[in-house]
Amino acid sequence: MSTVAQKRGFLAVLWDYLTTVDHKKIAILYLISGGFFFLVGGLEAMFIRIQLAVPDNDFVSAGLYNELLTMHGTTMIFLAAMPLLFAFMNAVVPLQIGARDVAFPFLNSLGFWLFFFGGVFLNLSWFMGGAPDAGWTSYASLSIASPGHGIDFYVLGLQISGAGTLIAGINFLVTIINMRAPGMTYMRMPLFTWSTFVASALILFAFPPLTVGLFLMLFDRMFGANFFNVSMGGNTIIWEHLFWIFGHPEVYILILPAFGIFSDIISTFSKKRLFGYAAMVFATVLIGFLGFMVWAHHMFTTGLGPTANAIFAVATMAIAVPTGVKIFNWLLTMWGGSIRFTTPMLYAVAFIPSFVAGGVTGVMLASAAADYQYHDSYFVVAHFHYVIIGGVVLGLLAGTHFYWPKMFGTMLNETLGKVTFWLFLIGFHGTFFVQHFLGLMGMPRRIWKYLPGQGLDLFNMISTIGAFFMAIAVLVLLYNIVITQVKNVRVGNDPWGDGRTLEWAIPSPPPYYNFKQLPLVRGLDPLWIEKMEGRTEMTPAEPLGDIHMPNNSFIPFVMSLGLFIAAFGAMYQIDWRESGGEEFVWSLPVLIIGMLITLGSMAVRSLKDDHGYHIHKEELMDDTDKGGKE
Amino acid sequence: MATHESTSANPKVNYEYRRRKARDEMRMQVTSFATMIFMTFIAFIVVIADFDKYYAFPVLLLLAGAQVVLQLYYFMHMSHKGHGTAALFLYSGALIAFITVLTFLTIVWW
Amino acid sequence: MDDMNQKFTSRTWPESPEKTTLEGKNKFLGFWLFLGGETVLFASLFATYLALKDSVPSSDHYLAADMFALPLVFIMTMLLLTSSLTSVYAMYHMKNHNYQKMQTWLLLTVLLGAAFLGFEIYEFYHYVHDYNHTFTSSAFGSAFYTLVGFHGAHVVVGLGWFILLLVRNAKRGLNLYNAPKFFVASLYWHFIDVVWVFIFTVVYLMGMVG
Amino acid sequence: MKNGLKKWRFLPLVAALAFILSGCGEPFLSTLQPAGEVAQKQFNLMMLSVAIMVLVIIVVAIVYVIAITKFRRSKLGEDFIPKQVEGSHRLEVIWTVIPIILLLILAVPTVALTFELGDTQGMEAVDEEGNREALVVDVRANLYWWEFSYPDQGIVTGQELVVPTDENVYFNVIASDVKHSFWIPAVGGKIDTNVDNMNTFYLSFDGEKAQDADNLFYGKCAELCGPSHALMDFKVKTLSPDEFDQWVASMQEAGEQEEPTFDDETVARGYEVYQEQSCIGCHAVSPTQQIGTSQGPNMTTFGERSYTAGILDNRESEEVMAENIKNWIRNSAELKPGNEMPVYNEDTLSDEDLDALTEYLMSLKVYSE
Ligand code: HEA
Ligand code: HEA
Ligand code: HEC
Ligand code: CUA
Ligand SMILES: [Cu+2]
Repeated sequence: MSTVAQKRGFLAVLWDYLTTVDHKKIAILYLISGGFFFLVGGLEAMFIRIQLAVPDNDFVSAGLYNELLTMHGTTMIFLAAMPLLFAFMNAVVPLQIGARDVAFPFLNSLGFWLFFFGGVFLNLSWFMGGAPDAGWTSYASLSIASPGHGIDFYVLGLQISGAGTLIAGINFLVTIINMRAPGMTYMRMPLFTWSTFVASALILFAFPPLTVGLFLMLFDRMFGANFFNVSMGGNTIIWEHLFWIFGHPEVYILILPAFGIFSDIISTFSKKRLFGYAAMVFATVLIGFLGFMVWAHHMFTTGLGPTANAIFAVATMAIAVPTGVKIFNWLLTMWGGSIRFTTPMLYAVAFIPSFVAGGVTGVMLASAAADYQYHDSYFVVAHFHYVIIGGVVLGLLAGTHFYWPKMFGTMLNETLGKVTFWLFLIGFHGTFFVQHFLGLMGMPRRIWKYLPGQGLDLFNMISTIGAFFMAIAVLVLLYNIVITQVKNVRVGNDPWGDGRTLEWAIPSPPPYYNFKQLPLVRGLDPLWIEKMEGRTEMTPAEPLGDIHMPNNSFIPFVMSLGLFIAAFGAMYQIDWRESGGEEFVWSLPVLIIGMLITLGSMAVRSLKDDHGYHIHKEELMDDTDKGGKE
Repeated sequence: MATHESTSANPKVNYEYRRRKARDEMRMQVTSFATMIFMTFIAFIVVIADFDKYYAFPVLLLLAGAQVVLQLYYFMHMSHKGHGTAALFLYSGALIAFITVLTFLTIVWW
Repeated sequence: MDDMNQKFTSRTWPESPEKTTLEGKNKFLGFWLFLGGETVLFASLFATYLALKDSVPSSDHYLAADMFALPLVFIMTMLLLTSSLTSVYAMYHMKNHNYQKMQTWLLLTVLLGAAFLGFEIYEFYHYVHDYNHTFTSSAFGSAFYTLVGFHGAHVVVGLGWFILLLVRNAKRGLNLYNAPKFFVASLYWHFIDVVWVFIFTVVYLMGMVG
Repeated sequence: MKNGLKKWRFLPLVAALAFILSGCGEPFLSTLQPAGEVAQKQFNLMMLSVAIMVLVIIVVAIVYVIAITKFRRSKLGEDFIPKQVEGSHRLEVIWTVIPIILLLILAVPTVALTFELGDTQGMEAVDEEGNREALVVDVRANLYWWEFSYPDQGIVTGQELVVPTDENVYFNVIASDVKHSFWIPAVGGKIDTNVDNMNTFYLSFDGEKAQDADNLFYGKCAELCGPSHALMDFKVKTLSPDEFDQWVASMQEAGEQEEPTFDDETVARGYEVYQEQSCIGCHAVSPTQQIGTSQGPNMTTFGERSYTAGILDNRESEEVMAENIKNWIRNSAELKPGNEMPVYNEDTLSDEDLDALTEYLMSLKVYSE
């Protein structure tokens, strides 16, 4: 790894990215692949909306529709929203706490490649005999009955990418606990770091139940187990519980980091310290905690009985309180501030009412007896798109514009940014507001078509038109990205001028070692403190010294590739056994080879010492502000 | 970044003390091992003696809980300082574990 | 880098070698967090087992109380508990910078673990052959073998881990690079024991009671 | 919702909302036009919650609008440095306590109604002779069709549920293959039909409101169950209690009939085809068949069906109905992808036979003439 920036060939760059362990490059990998999957999921959503634009439509077939809807949900949640959040966590959190890297750079890379190969595997189902079609929740009776390999793709793909997510979660936790710069106490951490911390803790505890659930389904479908086979004593409700014990915390895994992004943006562009910082932190932790106590609100109609329903209903409602605390603290942060409506701030400002609308419908859903009506209707679809798009996606779009300069050293065009914003906002409300009414008017969700004469036609049409607005908005954003990178106008440390936290104290993008000298943190919003005292940079906490850096490694890629290969073997050994050993004879060898690749690369990793390398003091002294051009 | 967190300015003075402390601790470990074996015996005896399940279940669970505490605090050194975060996360996990098991015993039926 | 391979004597050896370097500290904490996650993983398996215990398609299937072999389980428990103690001894010697003794105790741990595994395999064989209780014969069977088997797989991983560490470091002696690795592996081993405590209590003992 | 004391403040708002929303949707389908006690109570709860939510939104909106209009940098100037306030204890308390109160106002009726709707004790009540007092219907969901059985009456119907108005009807629901969910939006919330076990709940059908819906409510499957989940509709026919008793009587009578006799030749031929093509193997024409033993909907009352296969509207005229039946028999695979009935094309079933079969099916009536 050279410290001198130079023009490198495409292959060299590619190799660099395939082997990188630098959190800033991994962030870019997450951003690109998450963004790609967002487009794929969005395209699937467009097919859904086109099919539902008019009654009795035959744009797609029934089976294809179910595949689209399943893949839309699964892709958006696991392969788009979460990785995009990871992109910003990777890009920003180490900088915000004044760290040179994450705790486990190697595992960071492994986490990414596992996610990536899991996602590719899942999406290959489209070309290999059909995608999963039992909904993103994949309820056991239907998913066990589903023919073909669709569900197998779901199970194996999520298993692989889920492992990556778990690794990423642990990595962030340790990073935040152990790698903070001198003076960066817990109660001085920016809210995005805090929410990353809590979301990572949720990942740590929520993904194991999903792993177990997926294993049970894998064993049932691939190895003849009977967990969900009622005639053999199985029980399908187990899947529902395991899925939702994971599934509910999952939605907070999505929303908390978005809350964090908004907290930082709102305080930045209001030129004001976050109102009620301590309460915000406490609320974040409390939401995380309560998130584990409420999962059965997705199962009110399963027949758990009134006692369970009542308990879970009340527990669910409780989450409105800490969330409300956050909403009001944001409002009060703006109150008395000096608000500048940059594109990120526009998203933040639009987020507040949009999310409140989605949140309050959540509380309505929590009212168990009334949920008997809402459940599995478009009311629920409206609720969760309001919180997910009004919260998470607006957060991601805000983050994209806000952190773009820090990640790439260029500034997205503000005018185009605002065009994207308005188109998207209008489209979003247009699409999903009417869906509340569709649900109440008796339209179940996950329906391939509806017949005319049920009073559902008009609102569905409106909804589809709204979706097109969103699609155009996304295209404008893509255009914006392209022209920005082509023009390539470089920016300095603090391009927004209002930066308050550590990431804005170093070049954009930061040099690969981040901080030449670890900064001394003297309070919340450390850069702001320095600015108020007339400085533009942080005071260092240590003398200039050697910096220890990890080596790049290709092993994470190979390790994940091995699992990817093995997954094919695991899947086709079903056919091999069904054909009595006649066909698919390659399946078992492929399974074994894949596992050997993975285990082999693990062995290489543990047998070969990797102590990293040092950047010497002298080099650093020469390297004054060259980092920006890496 | 392999910075040393030197435990003492003068390792030689410290050395004897540390050795002794480690030995004492090892003795504790053996004691807790003996306790664990003893508790395992009781647990098996409770079952062989065929006690009523309303009596046996709480006793068995209590014994298991006690064993786990010994494992965690002595064998896994959770009693040492610097384990606060570890303990926090382990107990959070245990809480979620408890709720999971509880629900599966109550609202997964038939 | 140089720190990493620095030679120590038992006198210069730090008190908590597993947490002396930042790498070690990270590894140590990361691993504890991982164990927090594992707790939930096993809880999900236990919960599933409890929900499906004795859930069989017809009355000609054996139930838990009909077949569990307590003497076997007792021996297995003793083996695993003892292996926990031997690994504590190993860590005791690790902290005293006595590499040879550490190796010996770890080897003992591996042997005890392997013996445990042997008995477990025999036990499964016994249930399959004498009671027709298989992975696919009923939901009860699936849940039983999955829970106990997951634990067994952890034992296998633990053994492989110890062996790999022992082989790799056979001639190197202790340093700050490998000390955390040994320490973390032994934490893992204790955790396996913790899980087993619940397995013998909840699955076998409570299963026999009814 | 018996919390009159707490409710009164919201009453005007609730009433206004209810008025606006009840304009939405069709009376036979919409939850916003409740046609039964259960749906009505749920509707009231919904309106209470909407009122609370609107209140919350209004409060947020007021603070929000003031904040983003008053504190713009373009108004305050670039150099203005806002006071870096840390927070306010009093405000924190206010916005913690008020939401808690609002949630309690919602939680209490929620819990009460959850228990009320979960109470199916009424199912067990018996009169002096040990006969059950309430009507119980066993519902069995099958891939894309519904079977309804009246265990105490000993009769079965397919696709169309017939119920008396203005009394509680208790349901035992279960699924044969994969999980479905039983939902009659205008009459009350849904309950899942699990494969593992029986779920129970009750509904009641309001006689007056039913008239607005032509005495025919739409029922839906509300759980993804495969390609034709969207089309797994059923219909609910409401009768007054007296009519219902007559209906039961005629069904029971129909069950006692031996070999049918036919005046019409075509119908007689249709009957033969029905046997030859072994339609009878999947579709019984006796109403006393046991639930869960048949592979297709029971046909005893087919001539009275308002819809064919739950999706093709027969109500316009006899001709339309005949068309629907033929369409179904020829194209069932396209009409409901993935459904279990074989397709009968010209090779397996001639046009004449199809005509006869249709005549026969349309003649299957027990209650109306
Ligand atoms: C980012 C994702 C996200 C978020 C943040 C939420 C947040 C919430 N959700 Fe949502 N939810 C989903 C994603 C999300 N949800 C998804 C994807 C599904 C469907 C899954 C599927 O079936 O496919 C779902 C489904 C779902 C259901 C099941 C519905 C059903 O299937 O029948 C329920 C039921 O209780 C529910 C409730 C809630 C509640 C109470 C909140 C709360 O956290 C909201 C709290 C916020 C507020 C309340 C607003 C701000 C508060 C104030 C201004 C204070 C004052 C407010 C009051 C006094 C009310 N959600
Ligand atoms: C992060 C989560 C997320 C996001 C962002 C979205 C975004 C969108 N969703 Fe989402 N949706 C879910 C999560 C999400 N959804 C989930 C979990 C379900 C439940 C699934 C289930 O029931 O199992 C669901 C279900 C669901 C349904 C219900 C389907 C049904 O029940 O039958 C509908 C219907 O309108 C819908 C619509 C949309 C639309 C229009 C968008 C839009 O916002 C999308 C906007 C984006 C674009 C429009 C991209 C545009 C880009 C291009 C056009 C360029 C393409 C170019 C290339 C590929 C090169 N979604
Ligand atoms: C293998 C079993 C099978 C056979 C044989 C079969 N059907 Fe069906 N039939 C079904 C099933 C299952 C349905 C329900 C389809 C659905 O709605 O998903 C059905 C539905 C119908 C319906 C609509 C029912 C309603 O209640 O609205 C008609 C009419 C019908 N079948 C007629 C026939 C005729 C006529 C024949 C013989 C020529 C026949 N079926 C043979 C299984 C069968
Ligand atoms: Cu049956 Cu959906
Ligand atoms: Cu939820």
